[in-house]
Amino acid sequence: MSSLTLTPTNALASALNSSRSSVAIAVLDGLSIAHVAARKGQSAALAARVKELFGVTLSQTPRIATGSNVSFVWAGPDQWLAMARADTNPDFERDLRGKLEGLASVADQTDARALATVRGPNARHVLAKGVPIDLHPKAFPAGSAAITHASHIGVLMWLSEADDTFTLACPRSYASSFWNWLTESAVEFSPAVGE
Amino acid sequence: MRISCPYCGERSLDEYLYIGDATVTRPDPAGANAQADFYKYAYERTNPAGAHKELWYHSAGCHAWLVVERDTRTHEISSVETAKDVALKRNVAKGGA
Amino acid sequence: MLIDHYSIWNVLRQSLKGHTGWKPAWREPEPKAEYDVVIIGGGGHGLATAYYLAKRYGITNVAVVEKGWIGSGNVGRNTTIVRSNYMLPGNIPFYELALQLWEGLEKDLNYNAMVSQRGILNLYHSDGQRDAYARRGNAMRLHGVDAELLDESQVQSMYPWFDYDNARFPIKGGLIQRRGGTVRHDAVAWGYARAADRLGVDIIQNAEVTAIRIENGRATGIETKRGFIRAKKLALSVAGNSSRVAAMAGLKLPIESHVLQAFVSEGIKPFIDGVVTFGAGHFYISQSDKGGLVFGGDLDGYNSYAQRGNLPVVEDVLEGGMALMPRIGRVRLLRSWGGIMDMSMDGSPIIDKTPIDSLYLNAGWCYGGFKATPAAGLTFAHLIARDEPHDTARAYRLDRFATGRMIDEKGMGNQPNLH
Amino acid sequence: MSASQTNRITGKGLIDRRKPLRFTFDGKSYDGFQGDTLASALLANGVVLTGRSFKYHRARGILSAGSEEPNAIVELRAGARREPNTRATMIELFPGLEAHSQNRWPSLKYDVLSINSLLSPVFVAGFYYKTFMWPSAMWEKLYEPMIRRAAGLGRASDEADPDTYDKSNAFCDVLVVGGGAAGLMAALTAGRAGARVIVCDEHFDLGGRLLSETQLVDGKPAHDWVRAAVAELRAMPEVQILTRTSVFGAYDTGTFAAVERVADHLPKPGVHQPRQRLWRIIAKQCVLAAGATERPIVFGNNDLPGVMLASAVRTYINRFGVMPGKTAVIFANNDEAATTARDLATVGVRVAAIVDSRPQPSAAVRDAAKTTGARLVSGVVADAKGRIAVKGARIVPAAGEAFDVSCDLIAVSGGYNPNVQLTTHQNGRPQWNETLAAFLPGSSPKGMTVVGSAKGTFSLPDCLAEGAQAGAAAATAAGFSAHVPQVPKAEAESYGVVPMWRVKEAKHKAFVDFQNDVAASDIDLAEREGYRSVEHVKRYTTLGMATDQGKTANVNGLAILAALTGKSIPETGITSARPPYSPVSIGALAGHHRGKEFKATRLPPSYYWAKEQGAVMVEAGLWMRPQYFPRAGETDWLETVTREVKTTRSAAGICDVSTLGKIEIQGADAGTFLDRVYINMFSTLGVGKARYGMMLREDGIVLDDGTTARFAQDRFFMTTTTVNAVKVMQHLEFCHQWHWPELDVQMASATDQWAQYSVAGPRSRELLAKLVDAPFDISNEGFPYMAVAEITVCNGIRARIYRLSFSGELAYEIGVPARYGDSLIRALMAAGQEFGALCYGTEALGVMRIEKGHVGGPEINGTTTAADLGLGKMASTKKDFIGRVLAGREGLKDPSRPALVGFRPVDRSARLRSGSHLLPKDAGNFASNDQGYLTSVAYSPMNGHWVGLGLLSNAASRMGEIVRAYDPVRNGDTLVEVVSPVFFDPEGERLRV
Ligand SMILES: Cc1cc2nc3c(=O)[nH]c(=O)nc-3n(C[C@H](O)[C@H](O)[C@H](O)COP(=O)(O)OP(=O)(O)OC[C@H]3O[C@@H](n4cnc5c(N)ncnc54)[C@H](O)[C@@H]3O)c2cc1C
Ligand SMILES: NC(=O)c1ccc[n+]([C@@H]2O[C@H](COP(=O)([O-])OP(=O)(O)OC[C@H]3O[C@@H](n4cnc5c(N)ncnc54)[C@H](O)[C@@H]3O)[C@@H](O)[C@H]2O)c1
Ligand SMILES: Cc1cc2nc3c(=O)[nH]c(=O)nc-3n(C[C@H](O)[C@H](O)[C@H](O)COP(=O)(O)O)c2cc1C
Ligand SMILES: [Zn+2]
Repeated sequence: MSSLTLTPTNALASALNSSRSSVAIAVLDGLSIAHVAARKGQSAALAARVKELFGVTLSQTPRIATGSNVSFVWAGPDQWLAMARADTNPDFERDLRGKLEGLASVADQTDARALATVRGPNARHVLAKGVPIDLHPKAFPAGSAAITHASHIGVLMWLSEADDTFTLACPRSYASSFWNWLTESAVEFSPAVGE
Repeated sequence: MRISCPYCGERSLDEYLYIGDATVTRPDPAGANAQADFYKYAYERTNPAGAHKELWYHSAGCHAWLVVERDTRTHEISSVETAKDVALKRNVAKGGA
Repeated sequence: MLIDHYSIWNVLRQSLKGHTGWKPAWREPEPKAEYDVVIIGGGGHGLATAYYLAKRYGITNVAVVEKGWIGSGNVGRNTTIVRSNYMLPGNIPFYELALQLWEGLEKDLNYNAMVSQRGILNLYHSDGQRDAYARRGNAMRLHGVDAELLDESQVQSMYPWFDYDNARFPIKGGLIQRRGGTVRHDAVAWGYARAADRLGVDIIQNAEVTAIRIENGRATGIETKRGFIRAKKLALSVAGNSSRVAAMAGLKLPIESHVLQAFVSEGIKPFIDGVVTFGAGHFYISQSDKGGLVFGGDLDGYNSYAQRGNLPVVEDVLEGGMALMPRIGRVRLLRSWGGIMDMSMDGSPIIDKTPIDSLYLNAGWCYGGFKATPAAGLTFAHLIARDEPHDTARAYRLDRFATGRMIDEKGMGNQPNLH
Repeated sequence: MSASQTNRITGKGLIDRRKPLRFTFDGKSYDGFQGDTLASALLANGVVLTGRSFKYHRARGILSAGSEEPNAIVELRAGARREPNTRATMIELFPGLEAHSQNRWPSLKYDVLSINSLLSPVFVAGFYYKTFMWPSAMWEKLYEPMIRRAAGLGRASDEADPDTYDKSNAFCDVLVVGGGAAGLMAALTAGRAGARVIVCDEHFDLGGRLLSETQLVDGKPAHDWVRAAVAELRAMPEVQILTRTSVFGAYDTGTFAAVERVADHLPKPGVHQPRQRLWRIIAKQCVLAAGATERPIVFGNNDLPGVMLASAVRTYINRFGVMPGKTAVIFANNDEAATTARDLATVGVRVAAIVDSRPQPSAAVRDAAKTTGARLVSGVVADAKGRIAVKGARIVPAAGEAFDVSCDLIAVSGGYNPNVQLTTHQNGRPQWNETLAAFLPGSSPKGMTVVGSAKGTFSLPDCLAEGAQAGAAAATAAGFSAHVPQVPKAEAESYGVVPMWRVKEAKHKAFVDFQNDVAASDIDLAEREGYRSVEHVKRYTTLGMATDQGKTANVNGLAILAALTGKSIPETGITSARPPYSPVSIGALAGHHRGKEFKATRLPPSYYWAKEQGAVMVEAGLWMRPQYFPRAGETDWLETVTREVKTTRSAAGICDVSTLGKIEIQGADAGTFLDRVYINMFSTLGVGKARYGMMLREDGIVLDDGTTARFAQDRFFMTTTTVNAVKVMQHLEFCHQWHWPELDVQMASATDQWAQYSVAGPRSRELLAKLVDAPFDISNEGFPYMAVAEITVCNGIRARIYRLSFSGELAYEIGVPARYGDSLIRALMAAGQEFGALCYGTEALGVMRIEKGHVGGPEINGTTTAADLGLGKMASTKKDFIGRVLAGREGLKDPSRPALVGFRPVDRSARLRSGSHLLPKDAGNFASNDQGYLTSVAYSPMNGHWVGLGLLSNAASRMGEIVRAYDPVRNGDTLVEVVSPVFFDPEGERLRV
């Protein structure tokens, strides 16, 4: 048995340490994330299974749906990112793969993305500086999701159903540039930072 | 220019990549004139001034390939379908014939 | 008697008479019923072809048929860069021939097209890019063409104000061809037109070709907005519209038409001496003799005949500009425009006979055909006059895609918008 | 009031007299007020001469009061913020403003190059094309430098722009361009319906012409109505007002570009404030209410300071409270003469004469002449008199003798040109209207409605009504129910224009394009010389090509041309307007993306650790990767890299390879799918194994290579090269969705999910053994070459281990979830300490792959086939795959195609360089002897000399031959021997131990 232990680091937190300014945004950590893609011809069966297991109706459009302990955010045609708390779901991907056997392909994405949340009255102004989609509440109501880019960096984003919080997930390796953009965009509004 | 992705909604040009003509399809590699057919498939283009069916990739979005019909003189888009649907229909047509 | 010859003395003489004595640069003839050669397309290439047919091959019963005004196509909308810094054997001698013809152009045409050999510098930002430029420079040198590989300090001494300290992709050096430079684009069209006209060539404007007549597998003439014109030989030189015109003869070409935008800033006092291309983004620039920064970048990326572009590329190009030259932030963009180009499937041109008798094709110039103008004209004229390719243009065959002998400088394969 | 502001009118204007501002022009200090433009403040101070023209260096003053200004352009600010060619008419005054005139030496008043004006008979249009041809070498040496010294107007800053620029995306139902009467009414109407409205105006106040005129709206001064309208708009939550914002481009599908001058009216931007902001506006509907621009009349000396557009005269009086002269002559072909005369007279300017070029001056004009006491002349102003400012006008009446009138102001109106530019950005062609003598919008972009004077509707009540209608229609089209409201009352003005393009009685040069010094005689000359298309005239004379894009010149120019050719104006046509509508700073278009933020940066998991180690970083695409890890005492990179290679080959080396593209490929048909995209077989690959694969483009050229592992029957894990990761993903999705949608395949990018390290070298197994958790058997038997496994390391952290080798050593790749990447590199280094392990960078990686003859980016360069790279045998003959058929073309099978071989220098101490060309040993330096080139070279520590890979013609038969590696651009010429591309451990024994 190895005497060496590994400890995780958060990509945004690392970026935060080296970034130039702070903003009214927070790093979101502690989620287990898996990519779920329906197998050929299994969309309906998958939806039924997910409904049965998690009480969630998989959205066929860009939205997030939250069930008992698991959220499914649309991630492309017949694809979702399933998210759950990491502390209670350490083996999330494998569990899911087992549970969705034959119905979906599952791939771990827990580490593939860095997540940040943005909220407050100026959230939309901040995001508009890089996100080229309409975030007006009429066009992007609570629960909406989108795959797009922010200042040339790919993001999957959604607006929580519960409160007015945007979550943006960018590829992990882009975290530092993403953070620079976000802070620079927010700085005009004298924001505050949280974890 | 903005293209309506059937999945994601209307998005600006810079979310998409273009590959070209969607009226040519991969020939039968076992066909008698495979090399000539593949030459035509890979190289010869109608390149019309007017309606053009073409393949776009929603690279910054959902990664769907789309078949877009667009007027090359005005850039006006008349239809968007997913490449997958078009391909499935095409395959059915091929199989059915 | 109207004066024809251009010189400072005649200008001075005319200045005393209110410049009333100049002969028009070209006539406005009515089309004849038949010509030995009809060239479709009054761009740089078409006009140069006519000129060389008359001048070098003695064929003067020639018409150039242009749909709008001469020079309205890409010759009038390009970024004016001339160079012969190519890499592949099929290309270098050809573009070098062009450069040599540029060097003697003014005297040849008696028209000052302001050929300015102020040097073209291609920047590199990595060791890999450096070696690729070395490969190119060496190939040029083997062809007797000038090329020098510069290191960072040499580049710094030429352009001390590039972003060296804070660059995302630091400049490591550059490949320079000092004989490269710029030429005043419109003057090329006008100079060739005038010189061809003097040799008897008819320049027929506002005569869009709408059909090609083919009789027994042979092209015999064209339908135009100004009537039918019979031709013993018919030559296509319509740049971005090659597919459309070739389709009139039933041909499909290995070409797509794409839009490329170009930009000019407000006129400012000159500070950029040569032509510079950025190696870490799509941006290249020179400064015109009027003071405008003339620059460009990548294709818009989709088939288009609209002759105008869209916003994303505008931003992309100017991001490149600011990354390389942070001092131009407060200089203003004055105008942007687009040109429709034949993007060929390997990024190289086609100068060849077609499968149809007496129909000749000059096409596929992508965004590099301005610099080629004199050589394209000369070699195309040779092909038309002699029915066999000129030595330097032998590789530009129409069937090279079928045979697998592409001339692919960029290695992008059959995806035209990547060349 | 400041004593210097001699032309300030007491009690007039919308300036804030409580806020005096001090500024300098050409070093001299002046006073103005908040709400002034530089132009109005200069006029208030009696400054009339503001610049010199481009070519002839003629004296130039203020012509207009807007963005069309061709004359009064100055250098603004200094140092890093110096900004050339800025229109004085658009610069808002701020405290400490510093402006300089341009294009003059030594001073504005005494400009040496004004001698050019005397030479103007020589410097006509086309001058350069006819001269300077001899001797041709002199062009670059003498003539061109001379020309370039005189070129341009202002000077760009010498320093990097210190300000920041922002971009923002906006979406709306209705975009209203222009906040004049028509635009405000449209915005109010659409806003009241609940639509999301954005109103942009390039001026700092909304109101348009209403700020400049004395009209009444609903019985009150027009700007009261403006104030109320703006207040109402501001109170609407869905309405956004953007002043100081020019909409400069109309692009496809309702995309508009606008630039907001956020801080240009301040001495410098505030902390965290961008200087300007680029707006990308996506609008469902657009109401273009951009107004109209008055045009001058082409008469002699019409460029003299003191000649001013009549509408500008009224603006300076009414909006800025400035008297633009003491004695005025008005020259017009329409009823604007009347309004202008009244406004002048009201503030005490003597109107010496109204010269009306129409056959019959209208009642309005006759009336105005009477009330102002002006002499009414039916005729023309033939010439302005004066040298650097207007001193008088030479008037030629329709009947009778010419006579002179002294004056210091000539107010001209040649009629209005609707601002149709944005309707033409998508190739719309404006249409000539004979009655209005103007081009009106032809076809506009989809969703755009043009209203007000932009459409040729020149009377206020109609502008208001049209605005209201268009606002309602636009809101309705965007899905709202809107009502056309009662519009406020206003009196209709008369117009009655009758064209007067060119005063034939002019004795002096008569200018059409002021900034580019294009005179009517230049158009004559162009026409005579055969440049008869309007586009030829433009390019030959440069008419309309200056910074104002001929806003005041183009229509006059084409009308003059039409008269010369005998064609009608619509037959002659107009040149196209292109974006931008008015010039836009380059900084704004670049925004955030400059300097280090030019492109995003991707950091591999070991990045922060490597920085701590003092690694030298290198850009690899968007990635920043450690290039090598220098140690104290090492003198150059080669020494470091050599140590890294030697240590790896003798002990162990660790390299972060997380940047490789990684794709999870799953589904029942995943194997079949891979068979079709790779040239070799993958469906037969055993679970728990990996295989090297190569894929082609459809044209038969190699696209990429990499290893793919199989973790389950229906689950593969593909790796791609770092540079091609995105391209391969796109290709696979294309193949799946377009070619074979019937296959059951799902893909997910996992590039960022895994931190992956290569652990190579004879001690790598021992090293890894310290990390892997039991019961994993890492022995050679338990985990042989090309085996893969899902395991845990360091007490339960999930990991994937692959027995792969790029270096040719016994080697592994170990992947852990990326959040453990930083920790894992530290653990690996700690574990490796006892074996002398080190971390190596991309350089050593390259050296080892070259020693092993593995192909990389320089060989897979988009022009090579599998056979060229010596890998043709990998291609399966049992199946089809992408690229197979076209790879069979004769040209791609030609045996003379250069193919991969190795090279070593004959003189073992010689250095090799990539990019050297290969020539036969005794052949001359001619292209005909060119037989290939070196693709990759390295100093091989294992061989003790440089080695190279290269592509050489007829390579197969040339082993042992000596050829030249010729590198003239680096003065290199080295004899090399053709050898096998594998320089180290050719049997591959080391990697299987
Ligand atoms: C923005 C831009 C920048 C460029 N920059 C450079 C550069 O820096 N260096 C360089 O070397 N190259 C450059 N190029 C490419 C170069 O301009 C072209 O390759 C070259 O001008 C093409 O040849 P041409 O002059 O004959 O074409 P054109 O001038 O386009 O001539 C073709 C003519 O054919 C006419 N025509 C078309 N259809 C018909 C018809 N049916 N009937 C009659 N006439 C017809 C057209 O009206 C046109 O006048 C650039 C191109 C663009 C668009
Ligand atoms: N007497 C006459 O014959 C006559 C002639 C012309 C105009 N007028 C008067 O002019 C007014 C016309 O009203 P209107 O609303 O049509 O025009 P306007 O000139 O009042 O307003 C147009 C506004 O658009 C702005 N603008 C123009 N282009 C822009 C762009 N690209 N981006 C941002 N802003 C831009 C201008 O700054 C201006 O404020 C009326 O008051 C009318 O009475 C009268
Ligand atoms: C090298 C070059 C320099 C140019 N300089 C200017 C310029 O200084 N001012 C200007 O208005 N346009 C300039 N143009 C652009 C032309 O006005 C015009 O936009 C271009 O020729 C395309 O034609 P179009 O816009 O009529 O389609 C320039 C074009 C080129 C090719
Ligand atoms: Zn999509």
